[in-house]
Amino acid sequence: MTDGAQGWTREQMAQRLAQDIADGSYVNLGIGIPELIANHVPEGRTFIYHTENGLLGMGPAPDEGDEDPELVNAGKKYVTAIDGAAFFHHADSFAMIRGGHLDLSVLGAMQVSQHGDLANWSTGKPGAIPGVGGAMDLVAGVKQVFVITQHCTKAGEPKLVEQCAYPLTGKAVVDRIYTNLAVIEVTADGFACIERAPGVAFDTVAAATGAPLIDRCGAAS
Amino acid sequence: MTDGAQGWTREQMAQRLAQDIADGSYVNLGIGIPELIANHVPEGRTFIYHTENGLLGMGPAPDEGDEDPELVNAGKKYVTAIDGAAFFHHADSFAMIRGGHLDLSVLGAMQVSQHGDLANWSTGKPGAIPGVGGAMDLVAGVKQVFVITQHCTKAGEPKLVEQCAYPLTGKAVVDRIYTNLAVIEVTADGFACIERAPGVAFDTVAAATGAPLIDRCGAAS
Amino acid sequence: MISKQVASAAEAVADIPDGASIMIGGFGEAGSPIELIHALIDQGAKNLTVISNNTGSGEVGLAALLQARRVTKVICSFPKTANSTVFPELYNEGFTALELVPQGTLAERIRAGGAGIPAFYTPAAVGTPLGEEKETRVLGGREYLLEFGLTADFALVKGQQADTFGNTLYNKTARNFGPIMAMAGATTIVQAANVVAAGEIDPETVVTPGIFVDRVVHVVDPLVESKLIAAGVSYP
Amino acid sequence: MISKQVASAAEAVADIPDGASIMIGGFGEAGSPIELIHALIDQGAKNLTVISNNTGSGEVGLAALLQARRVTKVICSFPKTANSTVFPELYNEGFTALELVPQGTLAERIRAGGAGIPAFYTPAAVGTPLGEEKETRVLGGREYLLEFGLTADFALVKGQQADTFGNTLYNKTARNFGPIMAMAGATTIVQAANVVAAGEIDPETVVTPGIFVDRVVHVVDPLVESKLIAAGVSYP
Repeated sequence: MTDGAQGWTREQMAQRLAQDIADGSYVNLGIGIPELIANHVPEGRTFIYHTENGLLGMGPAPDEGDEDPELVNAGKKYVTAIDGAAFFHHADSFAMIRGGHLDLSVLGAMQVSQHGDLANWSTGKPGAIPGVGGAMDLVAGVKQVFVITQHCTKAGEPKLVEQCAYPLTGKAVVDRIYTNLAVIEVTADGFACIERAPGVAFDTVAAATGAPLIDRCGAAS
Repeated sequence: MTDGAQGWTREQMAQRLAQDIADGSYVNLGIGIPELIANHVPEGRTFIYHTENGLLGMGPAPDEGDEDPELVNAGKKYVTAIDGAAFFHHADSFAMIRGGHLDLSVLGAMQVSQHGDLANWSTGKPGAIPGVGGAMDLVAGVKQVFVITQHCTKAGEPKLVEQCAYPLTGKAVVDRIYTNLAVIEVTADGFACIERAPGVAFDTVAAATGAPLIDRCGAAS
Repeated sequence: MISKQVASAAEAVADIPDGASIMIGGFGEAGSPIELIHALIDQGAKNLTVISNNTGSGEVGLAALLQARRVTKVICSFPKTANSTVFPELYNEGFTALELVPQGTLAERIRAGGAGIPAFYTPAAVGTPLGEEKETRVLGGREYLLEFGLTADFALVKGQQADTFGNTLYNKTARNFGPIMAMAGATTIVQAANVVAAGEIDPETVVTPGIFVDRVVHVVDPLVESKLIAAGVSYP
Repeated sequence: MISKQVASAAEAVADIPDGASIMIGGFGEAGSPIELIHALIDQGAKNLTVISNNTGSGEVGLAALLQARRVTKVICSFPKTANSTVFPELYNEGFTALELVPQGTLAERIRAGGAGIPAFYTPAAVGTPLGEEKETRVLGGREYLLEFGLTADFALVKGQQADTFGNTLYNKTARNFGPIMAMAGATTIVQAANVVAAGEIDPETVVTPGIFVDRVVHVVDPLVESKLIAAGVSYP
């Protein structure tokens, strides 16, 4: 079991993920750690951010006093619109998502299975109010789906598992996982570690992973 | 058999039909006689014309010299846009049609059956190039469908028939037929004549109709 | 002369009957037609089915309509907004039922309803609890769910500007569900901060063509939900 | 810095291969991207499937592409335009096949293709020859046809103004199929009379968001089909 302090920080995880996004990509960032990616766009690249509530070309948070309650992101936080932005309605927005026009969706996760199944919307506990938002549409429609998450829960349980125990967001939808410990690819053979955070041993990653882990760190470098 | 000169002229047919359109109606006018209706809007009423190639609020033909090849109607004729018009794309345009948002579609006909079946797009002759345009969508989607047509073909054959011989545009879609001889309603019992052109006897209309005709002219007046 | 303008929000919602289905625009507070919702609370219709992305915040607007016990069913994608305590209580009590729909499926169902498409296939929610008990079909080697078009008796929409024909413009991300709900409501009511004569809006820029709008209400200075909540307001 | 602008129509269409499916915007001459079509003729790709509402007029633009014997299949709603002699000959000869689709079904199939909807139900063409051999289903007591989403390898679209991100505006009824074909083309190429920097177009008025556009070509003074025909021009 690992503690949260080991390996990459949240900002470093976001920075690491951002390196794998091509220049000019259209990207939808989920709520939470995914939002940090906007702070780490590599030099010389431009990403265009889509927010499913009807804006392509989302910019950073506004200066204090410039907030517009009618200019928000999917998390209902105040945002801005960059030069070259466009507003559109919800059906058009999800046409972009479902139609495969977005290059990348970055989401948080409660669990990811070795087959790429994602659970990130419900604990399935009776009495809890479920809320799904646009996650099921994103994972079903966007060309690539990256997950960014702590490798383990606060209680130290692995989030990368053989089978998700929580209700699924989508089956076989995750392409890559960026954690505090490693970058892990979902392959036909299961989880493959393609890069480790500095000072983190493969065995540490494997021990924190609730499913078999293939070592491909050499191949990736 | 009747000749074309008997009963109402084309302009009078259009004028008669226009009386049955409520103020504020959204109307799609087909190519040919239907286009004449725009010249006969009753005093005090306003109709808003939809053309399926992406304009709501179609106005009359432009003055000579003001034609814009990018402002045309479904017949590809030059038109204008009235104050309060809107342009939109083809999927939105047919959302209006299919979604039942238009009040009335007025179409020409080759044949109409006593069940309200319409044939107006193809003679079904081998070798002829078929072209359907938006007619099938209009008859399937618009709240009311009126046909305006000569009662008989140039050869004197009835256009109102028991069963259409030509390929159908839609089944059981026509509500009323306005001809040079009469106004005819399609009822559950078949064709019912609800009004005759001045000087035209019921027997004349019945003789020119290729299916049983009920006389309801008294009831309508 | 066609004019769809009515004198007040109260007049606009006067004929909404008990048991009506109502689409209510907005994504959180952005685009929520608060004045129309408050008029509906005043009007008293109950046993309503509300189709809206969320369930409101605080005790104003949509949350206040729920709190007044007027809504027996909600169709939405995300009922768990911040400051949303009203819906969870009504849901756990069993007063208000929930049909949870993925956001893109909800949007497409509304658009389909407005466009006369009775049903369509979508990949979203396949293999998940929200896809259970739904008809599936494999097309081109991929599995899809059959989803049905959604219409409503009324749609309440917040625009920025509308003309007397009902042509409507929106403000930024307040556009969200407005244009498609306008299509899918049998009677669509738009509140707009600015109402102008037909001809004042460039026909190239119209977002919702007037054919989709039945009534326009001028609401000059619309309330801001988050400000009301910050001020501790509850409605009525 | 993102820029989708390419130097010429020739460059924009250079990689269209033999056998490609191509959506071509326009309703008659309104919105027909003549310069892109002429560049495609010059380029030489053959055995093409063209999805377009009509089949062109005279011997320029779309009709010229057909006349050059590059198109072996046309999917359209109305191949019988005035002055259209090219298609009938190729059709009767058996060189160019025709899939005739009702105009609203064509539009919806294209929009569905672009929106990731593999299939949907529509009432249009039920009980007609164009509905024969199609799967039907009764929903809510009414019969519908199952229709499939339509995509294409390329879409050629005529805009009025585009920015370097690909955001596009159209001119009047030249908009027609442009926005939905832009969605449904794997590679979408827009020719625009006016190309501006990102930020020059008001984000509220964008008709086609740039995400749907891959290449933008500046065609300053686009040809007018009817004028070419009146002048007796044939291309090349």
